[in-house]
Amino acid sequence: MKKLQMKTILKFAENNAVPLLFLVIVAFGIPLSGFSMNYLVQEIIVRLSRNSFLVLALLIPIMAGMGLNFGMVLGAMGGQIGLIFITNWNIVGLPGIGLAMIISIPLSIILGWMTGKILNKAKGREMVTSFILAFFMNGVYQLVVLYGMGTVIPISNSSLILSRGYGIRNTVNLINIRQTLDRLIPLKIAGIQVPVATFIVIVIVCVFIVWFRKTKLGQDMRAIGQDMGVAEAAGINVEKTRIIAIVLSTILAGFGMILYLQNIGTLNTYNSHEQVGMFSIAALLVGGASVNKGKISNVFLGVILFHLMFVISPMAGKNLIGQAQLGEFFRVFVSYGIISIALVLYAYRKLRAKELSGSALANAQEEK
Amino acid sequence: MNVVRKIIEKTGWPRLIIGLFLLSLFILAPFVGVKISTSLKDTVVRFGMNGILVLAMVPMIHSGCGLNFGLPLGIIAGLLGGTMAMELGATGPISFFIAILIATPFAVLFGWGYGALLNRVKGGEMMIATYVGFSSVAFMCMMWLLLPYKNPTMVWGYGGTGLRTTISVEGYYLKALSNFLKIEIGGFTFPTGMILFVAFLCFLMWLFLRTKTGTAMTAIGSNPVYAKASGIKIDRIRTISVILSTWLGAVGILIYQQSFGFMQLYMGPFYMAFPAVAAILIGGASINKASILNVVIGAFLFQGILTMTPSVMNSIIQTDMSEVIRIIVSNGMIIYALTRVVKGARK
Amino acid sequence: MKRTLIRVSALVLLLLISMALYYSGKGHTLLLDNKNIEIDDTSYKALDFAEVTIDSGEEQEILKRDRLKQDVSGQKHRITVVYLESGEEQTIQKTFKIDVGEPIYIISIPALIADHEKWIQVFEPLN
Amino acid sequence: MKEKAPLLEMRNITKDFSGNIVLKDVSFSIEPGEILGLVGENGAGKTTLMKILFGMTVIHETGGYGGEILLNGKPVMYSSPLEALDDGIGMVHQEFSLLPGFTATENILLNRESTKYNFVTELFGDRMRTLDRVEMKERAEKAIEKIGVKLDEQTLVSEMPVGHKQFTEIARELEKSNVKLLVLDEPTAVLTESEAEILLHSMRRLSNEGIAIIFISHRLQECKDITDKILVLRDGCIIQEKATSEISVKEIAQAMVGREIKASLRDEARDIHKPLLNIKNLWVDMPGETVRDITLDINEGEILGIGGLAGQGKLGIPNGVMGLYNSGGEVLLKGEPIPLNNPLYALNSKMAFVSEDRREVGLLLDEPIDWNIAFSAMQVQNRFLKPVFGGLVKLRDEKAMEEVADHYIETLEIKCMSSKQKAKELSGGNQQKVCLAKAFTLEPEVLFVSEPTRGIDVGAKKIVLDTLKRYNREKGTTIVIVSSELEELRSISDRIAIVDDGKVVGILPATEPSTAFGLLMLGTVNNGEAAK
Repeated sequence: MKKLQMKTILKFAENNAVPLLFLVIVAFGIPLSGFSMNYLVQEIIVRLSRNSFLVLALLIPIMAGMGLNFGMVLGAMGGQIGLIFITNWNIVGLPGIGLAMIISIPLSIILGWMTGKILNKAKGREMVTSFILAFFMNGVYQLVVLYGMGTVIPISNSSLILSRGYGIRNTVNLINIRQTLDRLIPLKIAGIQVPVATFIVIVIVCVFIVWFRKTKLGQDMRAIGQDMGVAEAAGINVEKTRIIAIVLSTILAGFGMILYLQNIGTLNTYNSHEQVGMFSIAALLVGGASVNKGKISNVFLGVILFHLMFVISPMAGKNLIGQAQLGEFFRVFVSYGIISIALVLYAYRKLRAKELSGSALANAQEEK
Repeated sequence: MNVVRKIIEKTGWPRLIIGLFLLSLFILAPFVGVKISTSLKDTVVRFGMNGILVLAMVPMIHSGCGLNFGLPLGIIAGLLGGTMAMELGATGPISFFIAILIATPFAVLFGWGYGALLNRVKGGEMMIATYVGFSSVAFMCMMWLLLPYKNPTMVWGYGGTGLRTTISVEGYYLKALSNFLKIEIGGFTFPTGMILFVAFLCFLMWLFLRTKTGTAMTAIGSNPVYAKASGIKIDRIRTISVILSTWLGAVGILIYQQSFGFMQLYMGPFYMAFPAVAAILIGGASINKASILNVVIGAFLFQGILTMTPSVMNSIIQTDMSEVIRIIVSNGMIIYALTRVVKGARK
Repeated sequence: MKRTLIRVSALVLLLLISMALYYSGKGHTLLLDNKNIEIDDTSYKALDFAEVTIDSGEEQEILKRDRLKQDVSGQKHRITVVYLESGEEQTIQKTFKIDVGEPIYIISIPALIADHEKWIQVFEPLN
Repeated sequence: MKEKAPLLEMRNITKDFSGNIVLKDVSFSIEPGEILGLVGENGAGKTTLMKILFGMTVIHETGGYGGEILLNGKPVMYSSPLEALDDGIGMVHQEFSLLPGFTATENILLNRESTKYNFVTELFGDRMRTLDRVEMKERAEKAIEKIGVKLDEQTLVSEMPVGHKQFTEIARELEKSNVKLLVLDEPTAVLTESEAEILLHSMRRLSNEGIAIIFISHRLQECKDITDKILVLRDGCIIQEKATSEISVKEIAQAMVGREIKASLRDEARDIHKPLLNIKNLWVDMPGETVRDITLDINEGEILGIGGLAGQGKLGIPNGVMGLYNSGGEVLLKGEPIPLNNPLYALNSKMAFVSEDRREVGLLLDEPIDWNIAFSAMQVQNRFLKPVFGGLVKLRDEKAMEEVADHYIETLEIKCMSSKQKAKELSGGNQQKVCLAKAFTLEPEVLFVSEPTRGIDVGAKKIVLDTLKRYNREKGTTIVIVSSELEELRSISDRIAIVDDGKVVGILPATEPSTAFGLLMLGTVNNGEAAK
C-alpha cells in the first residue's frame, strides 16, 4: 500500500518536474529577494492580467499538433499596428482598445493564413519554421512601420513620426488607452489592486477555448494533432484545419498583445513583439505544458511561477552576489533553458517511443 | 524555354532573386556615385571575416544534423580561447594561435556534449540547436560576470570583476592574419593572410570530406539507414561532425575578431548563427547537401549584399534600409530552404 | 442564403461597431477660457470666478484670465457652469456637438453665459 | 431487366504498373448478404484489386485501370476512398487507422460526429457546431452491438487490447448508415483464437442483415468455415471461383500456389552438409515482420531459400542477423558467435546483405552509382582509398571506384548513362542490380538477398537470379535468398525453409512439389489436418 503511494508520488513528480523545479527556485528566491508578500502578490496579479491572454493564444496550435507557435509574434505585430492606428487617430479609452482589436483581426487573418500555408509545406518542422518566419516577418514589419508609415500609409499625428518625416518613433506613448481596461472596474482588496475587467476578458477567452474544444472543428484539430494520416483518411481537410488553427492563434495573440500593451502603457515599436513569443512560450512550458500537450491550468500556473522568478531574480542576484545584472542574466538563461529542455524532452520521448516497442519482444523471449 | 525553367527550378526563386538583386546593385552603383572597387574590397574583407563561420555549417549538414543554429556554442569556445589567451598575457600575432589552441579543447568538449544531445533528438535537431545556442549564450553571460579574469584591458574598470561587453584586441591579435603578406592598393589593404587562412581551412575541409570518415558523413546525410546497413556507427560520425562544426565556429569567431578589432561578449554571439546559415543557403546548399563551393559563393553573395545595400540604397533614397533588407533576405532564404521537400532523404 | 445574409449583416455590424467606436472614442481637447473676449464687436467680460463641469466629470474652478484644458472623447457633450451673478449663484447648462475632424475647440465662458452663439469655436493655433 | 443486378460487380479488371501486369481480366460479383473469401499469395493482386475498388490515389497516379465496376448495376468510378464510403462500401485495413488518444466512440464516429446547432455556425460555418456526446454514445453503442461484442465505448484506444482495436475499426465501418459492403483485410491476423471466433460470429450476423462482406485472409480454415464463395487469385488472374461447399482447404491451397515449373529448368539437387552459419532462437523486432523464435542451420556453399507469407517474419531474419533491427538470440558463423545489433561486425565477418527496401536501405539515392557500389567496401574493408601527402591521409580513390562501378555496369547490364549518374534516376531493376553490385564488391562468404525481384521487370528478374546462381557456383558463396515468390525460390535454391508466425515451420528440398510448401505456408500442417 505504502509502496503504491510512493509510486504515485514519484509519477506525479516525474510528470510535473518542470513546475516543481520552478517552485523550488521560487521558494529559495523569495526570501533572498527580500520582497514583501504584498508586493509580490500585487506583481503576480498585474502579470497574470498582462500575460495570460498571450499565453492562452498558444493552446490551439498545440491542440492541432503543430507544436509551440513561435509565429505568434506575427499576431503581436498585427496588434501593434492596430495600436499605432488608434493612437494616430487619437481614439481614447475602451473604444480605442476595441477599435485596435478590430483592426488587428484582418491583419492577423492574413498573417496567420500565410503562416499556415508555409507551415503546411514544412510538416514536421513547424516550430523551427515558424521561429524563422517570425524573424522574417519582423523585417517586413519594419519595412512597413519604419518606411511605409508616413509615406504610403498616411500618419497625421506628428508626435508618432520620426523627426526625418516618416516612420514611427521607437516608442509610442499609449497614454490614451493606458490601463483603461484594467481600471474599468476598480477593486482593491487589502491594498492590492485587481484589474477585474481584464480578468473578465481572460475568463471569456478561457470559456471560448473550452467551448471550442467541444466543437466539431476542435474535435478535428485534436484528431489531426494525434495522427494527420488517420484524420486525412477519415475525410478531414487537414491542411485547411491547420491553417485555421494558426489563424485563430494569431488573432488571439493580436488581442493578447493589445491587452499587454494597454497595461504597460508604452509601445516599443520595434522591440515589444520580439520578446513576447519567447516569454509566453517559456511561461506555458514552466506551467507544465509540453510541445504536444497544453491545458488552461498550465497557462495560469506557468504565468505565476515564471513571472515570480522574473520579478525576484534581479534582487535575489543582488543580495546573493551583489550584482543585480547576474539575476537578469539568470532569468534570460532560465527562459531559454526551459524552452530547450522542453524541446529536448519532447524529441527524446518521441524517439524513445519508437525504440521501446522492441523491448516487449525481448521480454516475451526471455520469459520462455 | 524548358531549359530556362529547369535552371530556375534548380536554382530556386529566392536564390535567383537575391542574385539579380545583387547584380542590379552592382549595375546601379556607378550611376549613384558608389565606387564598385571600394565595395568589392569591403566585400573581400567581410568574406574573409565570415567565411569560416559559414564553413562551420558544412560538416553538420553533411552528417544530416541540419543547419547548425547552435553555432554560438562554437563561438563561445572561441571567446573563451581569446579571453584566456589575453589573460595569460600572450600578445602580438602569436596570441591568435594561442587563442585557437586554448579554444580547441573547449570546442571539442562543447561539441561532444552538443553532439551527444543531438543524437538523442534525431529529427528535431534544428529547433533544439537554436535553443542550445541561445541558452549557452545566456549561461555564458553569467559566467563572463563571474569568472575570475584579471587582465585590466578586459575587466570593467570600476567593479574590478566581470568582463566588459566589448574588448579591444589591439596589442593582442588585431590583424594577426590580415596583416600577413598584406597588399596595399590605393589605401586599401588586401588581407592576404586572412584570405589564405580561410582558403587553407576550406581546403582541409575539402580533403576531410574525401576521407573515409568524410565519405561516411556524406552518406549519413544522404541516407542514414543505408549508412547504418554499411556498418557505420552513425552517432559517432555525427558527433565528430558536430565537434568539427563547433571548432570551426571557434576559429571563425577569432578570425572575425582579428579583422574587426573587437571581441563582443555577453549577448554578442546571440544571433551570429543566422547570417552564416543564410549565407550557405544562398550559396546553393540545402538542409542536407552542401559543398565548399556553396560556402564560397554564399559567403561572397551574402556579404556582397550586406556591403552594397547600405551604400547604394543610401545614395538612391537617402535612407539606410540595409538592416531591413538583411533581415528579409537572410530569413527568407532560410524559410525557403525549410519548406523545400527533401526527396529521397529521411522522412 | 440565410447564412450569407447573416454573415453579411454581421460584417456590416462589425463595421458599424468600429465606426461607433471611432466616433465615441475620438479624443478632443476643449480649452476653457475665462478671459475678456470680443466677438462680432461685442465684448464680454471675464468672470471673477466660476465652476465648470464637462459631462459628468469633476468640478473645476476657473479664475479670471484662466485657461483650462480638458480632454474628452466623443462628440456630444454637456457643459455646466456655476457662477455668481450679483451675489447669487447661477447655473447654466448647455449641450453641444463638436466635429469629429477637429481635435481642439475653445470655449469662452463669458460668451457662454451671455449666450452668444459663437461661444464655442474651433481652435486655430497661431502660426 | 431480366434479373436483379448483383450488389457489386467488377468486370474485366486489368491493371499494370508501368508495364508490369498485376491484374488480368478479373471479373466477379457479390450479392447482398454474401460473404466472399478472397485468397491468394502475396503479390497475387488482392490488394491492388481492392485499391481499384476504392479508387485509391495510387491507382490514378499510375494510369488508372481497365474494365468497369458496377454497383447495383450502375457503373461507378471512385476518385477517392471517401466517395466509395459515401456509396456504402467500407474497408477495414490491416494496419489500424485509429487515433490512440481518442475513445472508442470518438474513433467510431471520426469525422461523422453528431453535432448540435448553435448560433456561431451561422457566422463561421458548420464546423462550429458542438458535439452531441449523448447521441454519439448511443450511436457508438449501437454500432458495437451490431458486431455483438462487449466493448466499453469510453475506453481510449491506446488502452485497448489488440482485438478491441479491430472491433472498434469494424464498428466504425458499420456505423456508416448506408453500409452495404464491407471489405475486411486480414481481420483475424492479429486476434487471439477466441477473439477471432467472436469476429467470425459477428460476420455471420452482418451477412444475415444483408451486408455483403469481402473477406481477405490467409487462414484458409476460416475462409472455409465462413464464406459462401471463394475466389482464388494467382498472378493477377482468377484461378478458381467456387462455392465454398464444393472445395476443400487442400484444393484452395493448391490453387493458390499452383504453377509447377518444368523440371528441366531446375538444376540437379546438390547434397551439401557442412554447416556454416547457425542461427539459434533468434528474435527480431522488425515492424510488420516480427521474428519470434528461429533456429536455422545454413550449409557452406548452398543456396537456401526462405519463403513464407508476408508479415510472417521471413524478412526479419536477414535484417536481424545483419543488425539492422533490434534482435536477440544466438548466431554462430563457423562456430564463432556473431554479436547481434552490430552491422559492422556482421559485415566484417564477411557477410553481406541486399535489403528488400531498395530506396530506404539499399541505396544512396542522391549519390552516383559508383558511390553506391563502393561505399560499403570502403567503410568496412578500407578499400577504394589512396594515400596522399606521403601516407598522411587517405582519400577516396575516385578512379578505383569508377573502375569497379564500370565493371559491374558491364557484367550486370546496368542501364545508365555513366557511373556518375545518380541512383535515383535509375529504374527499379537497375537499382536492384546496383544493390547486388554493392554486396558483390564486399566479396562476402555469406550473402543474404531479400526480395531481389520485387517490383522489377521480367528481364531484370532473370539477370538478377542468374547472377546470384553464377556467383554461388563460381565463387562458392553461400546465399540465403528470401522471397515471397515460391517458384523463384524453387528455381534457384537447394533447400527452402518456410517461415510462419515468426518460426520455421519446415525445411524441404527445393524439389518437393509446390503443394507441400503451400500447405506449410498456410499453417494447415499444424492446425488444419482436418482439411484432408
